[in-house]
Amino acid sequence: MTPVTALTLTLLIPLASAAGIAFFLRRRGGLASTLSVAAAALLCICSFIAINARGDAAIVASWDWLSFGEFKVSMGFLLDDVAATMLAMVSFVGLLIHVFSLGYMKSDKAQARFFGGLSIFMFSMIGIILADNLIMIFVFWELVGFSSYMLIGHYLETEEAKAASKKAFIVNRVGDLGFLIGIVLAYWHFGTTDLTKMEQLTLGHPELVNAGIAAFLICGFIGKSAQFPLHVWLPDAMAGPTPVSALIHAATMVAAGIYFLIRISFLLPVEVLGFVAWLGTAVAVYAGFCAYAQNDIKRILAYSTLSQLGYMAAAFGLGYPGIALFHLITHAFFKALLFLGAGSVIHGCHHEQDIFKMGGLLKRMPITAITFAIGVLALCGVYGLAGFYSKDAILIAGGLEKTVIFILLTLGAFLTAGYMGRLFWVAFLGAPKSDAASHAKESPLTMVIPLLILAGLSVVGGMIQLWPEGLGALIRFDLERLHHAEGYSAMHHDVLIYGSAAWVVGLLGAFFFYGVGAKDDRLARIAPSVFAFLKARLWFDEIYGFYVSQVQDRFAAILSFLDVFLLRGLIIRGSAGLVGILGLGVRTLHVGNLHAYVYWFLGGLLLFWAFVGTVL
Amino acid sequence: MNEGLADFLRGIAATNEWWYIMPEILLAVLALGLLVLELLSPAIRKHVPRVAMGGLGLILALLLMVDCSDCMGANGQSAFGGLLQSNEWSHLMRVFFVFSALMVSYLGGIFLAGRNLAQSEFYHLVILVAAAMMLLVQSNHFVMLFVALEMATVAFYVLVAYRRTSSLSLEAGIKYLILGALSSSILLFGIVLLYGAGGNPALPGASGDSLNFDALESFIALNPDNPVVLTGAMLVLAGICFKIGAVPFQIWVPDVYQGAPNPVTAYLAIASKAAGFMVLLSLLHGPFLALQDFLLPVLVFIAAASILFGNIAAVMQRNLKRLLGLSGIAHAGYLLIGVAASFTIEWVDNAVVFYLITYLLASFVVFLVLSLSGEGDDADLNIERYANFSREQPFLSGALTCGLGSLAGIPPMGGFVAKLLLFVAAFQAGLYGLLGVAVLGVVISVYYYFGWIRALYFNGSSVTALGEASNAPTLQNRFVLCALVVAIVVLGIFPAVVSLV
Amino acid sequence: MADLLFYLFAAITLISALAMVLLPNAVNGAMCMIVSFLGTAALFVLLDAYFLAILQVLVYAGAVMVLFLFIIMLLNVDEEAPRAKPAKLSIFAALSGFTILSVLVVSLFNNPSALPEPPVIEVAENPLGPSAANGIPFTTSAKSFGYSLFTKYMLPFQVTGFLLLAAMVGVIVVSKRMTETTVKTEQSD
Amino acid sequence: MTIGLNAFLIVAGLLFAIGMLGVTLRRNTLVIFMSLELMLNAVNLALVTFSRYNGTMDGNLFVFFIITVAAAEVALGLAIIVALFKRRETIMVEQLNALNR
Amino acid sequence: MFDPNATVLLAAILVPLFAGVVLAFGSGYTGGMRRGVALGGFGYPLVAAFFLAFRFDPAQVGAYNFESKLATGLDSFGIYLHLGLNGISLPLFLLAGVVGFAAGLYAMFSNAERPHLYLALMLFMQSGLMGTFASVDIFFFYFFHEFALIPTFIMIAVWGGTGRRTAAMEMTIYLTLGAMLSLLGLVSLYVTSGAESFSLPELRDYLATHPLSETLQANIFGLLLFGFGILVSLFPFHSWAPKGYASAPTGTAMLHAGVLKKFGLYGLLQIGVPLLPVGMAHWFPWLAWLALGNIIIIGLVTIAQRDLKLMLGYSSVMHMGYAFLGIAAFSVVGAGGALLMMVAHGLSVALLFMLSTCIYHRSLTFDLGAMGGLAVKAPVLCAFFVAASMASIGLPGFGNFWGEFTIFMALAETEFTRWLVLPAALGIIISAIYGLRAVANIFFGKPKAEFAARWDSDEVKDLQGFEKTPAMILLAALVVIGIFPRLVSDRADAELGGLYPIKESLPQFETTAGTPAVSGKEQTH
Repeated sequence: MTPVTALTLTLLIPLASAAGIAFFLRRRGGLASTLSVAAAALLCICSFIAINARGDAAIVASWDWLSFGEFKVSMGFLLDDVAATMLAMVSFVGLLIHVFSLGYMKSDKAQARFFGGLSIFMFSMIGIILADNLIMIFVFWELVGFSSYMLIGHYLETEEAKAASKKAFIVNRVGDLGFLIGIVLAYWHFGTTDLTKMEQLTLGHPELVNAGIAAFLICGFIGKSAQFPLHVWLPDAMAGPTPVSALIHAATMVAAGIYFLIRISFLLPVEVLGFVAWLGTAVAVYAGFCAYAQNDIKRILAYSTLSQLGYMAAAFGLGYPGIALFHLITHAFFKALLFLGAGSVIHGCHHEQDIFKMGGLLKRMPITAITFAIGVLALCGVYGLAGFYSKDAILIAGGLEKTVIFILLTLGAFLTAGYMGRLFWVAFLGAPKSDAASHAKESPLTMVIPLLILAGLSVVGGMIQLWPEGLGALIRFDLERLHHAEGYSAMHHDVLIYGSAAWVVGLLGAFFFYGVGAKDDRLARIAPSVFAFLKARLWFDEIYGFYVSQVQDRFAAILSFLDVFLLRGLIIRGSAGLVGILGLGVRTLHVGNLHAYVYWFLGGLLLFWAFVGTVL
Repeated sequence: MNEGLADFLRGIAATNEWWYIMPEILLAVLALGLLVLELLSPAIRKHVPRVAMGGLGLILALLLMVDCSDCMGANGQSAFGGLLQSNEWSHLMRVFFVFSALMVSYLGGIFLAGRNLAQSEFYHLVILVAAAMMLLVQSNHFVMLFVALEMATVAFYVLVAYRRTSSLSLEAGIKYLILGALSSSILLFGIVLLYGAGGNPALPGASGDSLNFDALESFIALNPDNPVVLTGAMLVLAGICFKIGAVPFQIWVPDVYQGAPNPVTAYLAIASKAAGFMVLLSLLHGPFLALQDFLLPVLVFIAAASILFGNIAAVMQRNLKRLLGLSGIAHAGYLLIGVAASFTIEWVDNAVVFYLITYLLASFVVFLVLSLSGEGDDADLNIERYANFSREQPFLSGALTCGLGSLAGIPPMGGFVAKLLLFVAAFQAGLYGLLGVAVLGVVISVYYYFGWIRALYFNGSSVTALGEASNAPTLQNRFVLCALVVAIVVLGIFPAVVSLV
Repeated sequence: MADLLFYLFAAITLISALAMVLLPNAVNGAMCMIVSFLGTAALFVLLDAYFLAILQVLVYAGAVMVLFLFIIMLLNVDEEAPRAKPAKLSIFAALSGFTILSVLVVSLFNNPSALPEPPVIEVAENPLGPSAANGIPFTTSAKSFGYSLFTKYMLPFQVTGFLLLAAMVGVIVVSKRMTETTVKTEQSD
Repeated sequence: MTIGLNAFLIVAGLLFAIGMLGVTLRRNTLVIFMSLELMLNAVNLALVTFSRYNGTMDGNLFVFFIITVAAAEVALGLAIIVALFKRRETIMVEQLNALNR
Repeated sequence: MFDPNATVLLAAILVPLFAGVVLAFGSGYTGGMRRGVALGGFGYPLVAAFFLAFRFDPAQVGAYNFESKLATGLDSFGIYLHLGLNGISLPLFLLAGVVGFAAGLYAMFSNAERPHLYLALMLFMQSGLMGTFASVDIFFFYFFHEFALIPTFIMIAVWGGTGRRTAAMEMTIYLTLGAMLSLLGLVSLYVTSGAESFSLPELRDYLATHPLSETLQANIFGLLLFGFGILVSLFPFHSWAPKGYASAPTGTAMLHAGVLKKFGLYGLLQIGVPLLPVGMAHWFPWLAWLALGNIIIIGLVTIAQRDLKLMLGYSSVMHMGYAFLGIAAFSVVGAGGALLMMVAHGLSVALLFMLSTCIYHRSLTFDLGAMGGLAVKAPVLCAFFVAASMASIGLPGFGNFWGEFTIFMALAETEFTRWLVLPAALGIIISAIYGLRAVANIFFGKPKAEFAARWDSDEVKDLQGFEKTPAMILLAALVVIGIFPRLVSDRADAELGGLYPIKESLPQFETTAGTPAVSGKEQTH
């Protein structure tokens, strides 16, 4: 099998699986799930074959897709180091989540649809990863959006899913608008959207890098990675089934934004990078605060995802794409773990999602609880766990480049530890606070095994030395770069202290503030105004809601009214009515009286005579 | 055989001019024969309609077999001391008029059946009108023109008032008579002025026979600015405008169309209008050729006004015969576009004739359906009475739809090609404003034509349907309708059949 | 002398015509009409058209107007009903139309450049003059009528015959007695 | 005779105008009909005038035809008027308006 | 001279016509006979279209494949029944075949009254559609369009839904106006060109050597633009479309919105712009602004619709804006994009109209506020509808995406049109908003009260076979174009390349892509 064939298979296997499910297995959920998981496994194998076969050189292959005059689109693969790293992560984590879903979705009536959606998603995601040009990225980018829409809306009879899926798609579209324009402009600017060619061009002509195009392009990233101000869809997307949240909204899809940034990093000028850094930092802190006002276990994790995406963006903006990628990978491991853990908890608690109604799960679901704890620690950046390595690197980079960013990111780390502590202490310790929680049972094996594997990865995933050869070259390169940066060792020292302090203080603070297995939120009790402020999340949703219902819909209604009333009513009907009135008027001329008719003759004669006069 | 017969006739024609108008004479003989038959026993009288139609059919067949326009020699040759002159359309128009007479007789058979009205006189008059119009379009002399015109008009007065038991018909008759006589006097005064000016020895180019078109043509070419000539031409034009129902002499049209018996309305709408247009064309190409500066704006004005008036008035009209009359005004307007363009565009005359032919076929379809649908007085046929007509009478509705489609100018009906040709001509002649008006008119006309079609098919009205009252058309009627519709479609798809375009 | 006669007959013709139009009583109007026709006939005579003058008197003043009088009296419609006087507006319109028309007519014919006064041509003696093929020279003889009608105007002459026939048929058709049943069913309108 | 062509024509034209006035003014159909005859008469006068001054006989012959036609028209018109009067009991134009709109 | 393929082409027009005539007199037929005849009438064009597409020789750039030229008697005007296909008309010919077949299939099993007449009229339309896109002669191009238009009016008036009376009338008058204007435009083109021919290639060749003056071009193009514009519902001449489609019977709406409406765009693409480049340049601002009106104003109006069919009608108006912009871009890329858009939109809008009727049969209402939750009962219907909505939104994988994307590309190609990209692209958000709202309201959430009351009735069931098959055909076509746009583009590209070289000659449209990039591009080659 040539590498290109392997890649093609990697891409097409999930599509085939989705098609098979859609056409033949709609009513056979069991078979569908098996097929989908098998496809995930197969594609995982294929992807590793391709990665192995890659060696050091990038795999490049391209086919013409469409051409009109000057405009040519090709579709092709570019499997370089970054793509390979990403591909390995996505296919592996994806497989785990597929397996987990087997258990989680077992009793779901629309199992087939769900697994079909997962397969479509894998197809689209792998498409993004492998794409060799911007247009192809955009194609799969949109498809990812669509599959996410489908999966968020899985529980389609609930109003929540209905609204959330719609919101996710539309908000993503807003970002894609900019992305699209960026691509279009880039095409005519560079004459191609091929990543390799563009990179060569910019290397040869650095002046070609254009801030405007870059600004448009990163709109796509903002939408997909849920950055300001398009972050609103991500927390709502938790309406989907939990494995979906894990797969899409933690490990892969949102990370696609970061991945995209890394892929086009050569197109971004310094100003844009700075903007991205600040944007990321802001989101990191903002999301940290927001998480404190959430009681839904998945929503807390969602805000934590937002916050971590902020870290990645900050790292990228600071000039270390490798470190961003590093954090992306480790984050994928532990966030998938956390979400799956949450899924396991929800599964165990019969779809109870409020952490203040759980409690005592450590005893009832020990494996879940322990793996969850590992995830929490990894997220907080506890020394030795996956999160530590990447987060530390980010903080160091921040410290080296911009002190304010460093301070804010450290604050973010502290907040992370705080809300994760809150989540863990309240949900897993103490006594059960609801029937559901008290009857919780450990999840079946299909769900537990992925948890264990991910927990393992969360522990060791950060040790880049253990990674297979051929993966993570960019990460190593950037880490090296960081290590050799000026003032690295001092900063490293500082970060160790501050970073550790952040998680220690955060976790302990939460422990003491909220207490073990608390029944309600202490913050809401003692400082309701602060809690309300946090819960309001800077009123983004309200502003958008206001815009939609008061501005956009009203404006649309006015236009619609004008269309019906003015255009159709007055102008069209009006002119028709005018003809009608004229017709009535003309009709009255036919009075039936001979005299009146003779006057016409007289008038006609005189009129004709007037024409004679004009000639003379 | 054809050539041989033609040669034979040509040989005779060289010695006797009456051969030139053999079809007209045959018609006259047929008309007289009908009166004679009327005198014979009632048993024979019953066959009068059949004899009339058979005779007309024979003459039509003869005309189709033998191209008599050739018998008079080459085109443009005159006969009877210049009273008649054949032109490229005279043969076609003969066929046209005989065919209309045939169709009107057919409609008349339906109309007269069951009515206590004189029978053979109807056919007699119809045939005489046809003969008179055939002479009219060939006339090359104002005396001939006047006499033929009056012949047709007088017969039309009778025909319009033919339903003497109905005061509506009589009222239409008196209106047509008075307005017709008025227009005749106007026309005559114009002729007189032309005659006087053309024969005035003190003017250049004066001729001894200034009633003759050719003489007038050469005279007017030398005196195009003479006010008497212009006034005369203006008055003649006014007289013809009455015949073709063009603004501002159109006002009689709806009343007379409504009151006249159905077949007569059809005859008026089709043959009378066609004759008027042919006369107008031969005048414009003959005597009035030099008056372009004066006539063009007048014609453009008349055309535009007719299109707008006819269409706008028809929009709110519910009575179908009035509606057809008003739409006929609009059709006159479209035809006048061609007439106005004929100053500069040579082939447009053919387009006008083609338009007349499609108009003939479509109108007969419509009138035949009108005649076949329902009982009682055809003067109060309203659109509302056609609600749901298609349920009971799908065949009639289908035919009517085709006919109306052709009148509206919609492919693949002949009416579309006809309008298209006129538009092309107008474009070539640079009559852009007129074109705009025409387009507007077509758009408005779609409203009422489709309003009617909609009424046929619309199923939600509680009005008692006319369809139930009508009997299913006989096989014969079906055949005639089918033939007409096929002819319309063929003209739309393959216009070459009439060898005009 | 001839001038005087012209003025006299022209005045008679016009005044009696105007009287015919304006007199409310139709019988009086018809009488005036006869006078007007006679005046026209006299003008014909002044124009050397003797045959036509006689024809005018015979056909118009004699036959046609008698027919009119007969019908007026038969229908007893000699008086226009006083209550239904024509509206002022229509009187105004008719009069102003008349005025404009008259002005136009006078101005048209008072324009010597339009129609130059030709010299009076001598009446030809022989209808078969040299220009017979083109126009028929003006003669006073009735023979000329006969000659022309049967040569140049043969066809219109025949057609006129048919026209009279058609008119006759028409009169018969319109005035034929109708049976009772038809009258009953169709009188409703 | 010093009276020229145009004098006769003015008479004819005025006669025509008077006829037109009658047609527009009078309500009695019979009188309207008479006015029409007047207009034809005006035409005849003009024709004869032209015929005389142009020196061609055609005008006179035309008058012959016009008189014939006018007579036929009168006969027909009167027949229709009589028939109409039988149905409507009136020959006033403003009452002969059953056909309208 | 005898080309069997040309006969196949001619038969594609005649067979449905003949089938229609047979059906028109078929009041006594049984359902099976009726369907058999209709199947033949709709099936043959489809088969012929595919057959010809496979036999198509793309090498004949600038010429027509399968040409046939029959005299009509209007020879002196240069009018012949001249049929043939080129790279531009072939995709639309195929579209007509596919959509016609799907619509016919659906109509065969619909429960229309007097089904034989219904099917007969649809077959007449089909015949006209095939003829429109197979005509090389612009007279017949127009002729067939009108021929297909008449059944549309009648069908709306007879079989239409609520408000059909006014809708049919308004549509009739409006479209007649458009047709008349475009006819005037075509006639004026014929007259003023002096080519003495209605044949498109002859006109083109003639005008290439004898270009018209600037004012003349501007005038004629104005006529064509507004004539065709009305037919394609160019803002603000769109009023007929939403209401007309809302009240049209399904088959008619599918055929008209899906195929017939593309006549105007095709006319501009193939006739208007290539023959009158200067006129096009003159009208460019109008076209651009009005097309933006289509996209943004009508887009917003669409958002405000609460009736499914009205919404679809407006959305179809909105998407026409893209196609207009593609034409306004005045380049091979833009024209190609417009072509792709036409084909894809035709398929997707036909599918949507069909599905909306399927939804109506289940919900008995078009009111978006009164449905909900249908996906539970009818998952397949939901899947099709979602797919169709996604296609019309422009999701990659469906043809529409390539259309829209190519059009954006075309707009950005020159400095002169680049500013249009942003406002035009706003449309992708707007369409997402209303598309997803519709999907959410119909299929997701809980059923509304009235609908819930009928929840368990037999009518609320999933898509039946006769509904599924046409939907499948249309969707499959959409996906095929979405995945292999080259099926359309390869043949059209060369053809368009021959038609649109004019661009550089016009000052406004000079290629002004970023100057450094030009040097950069050169280096890469």
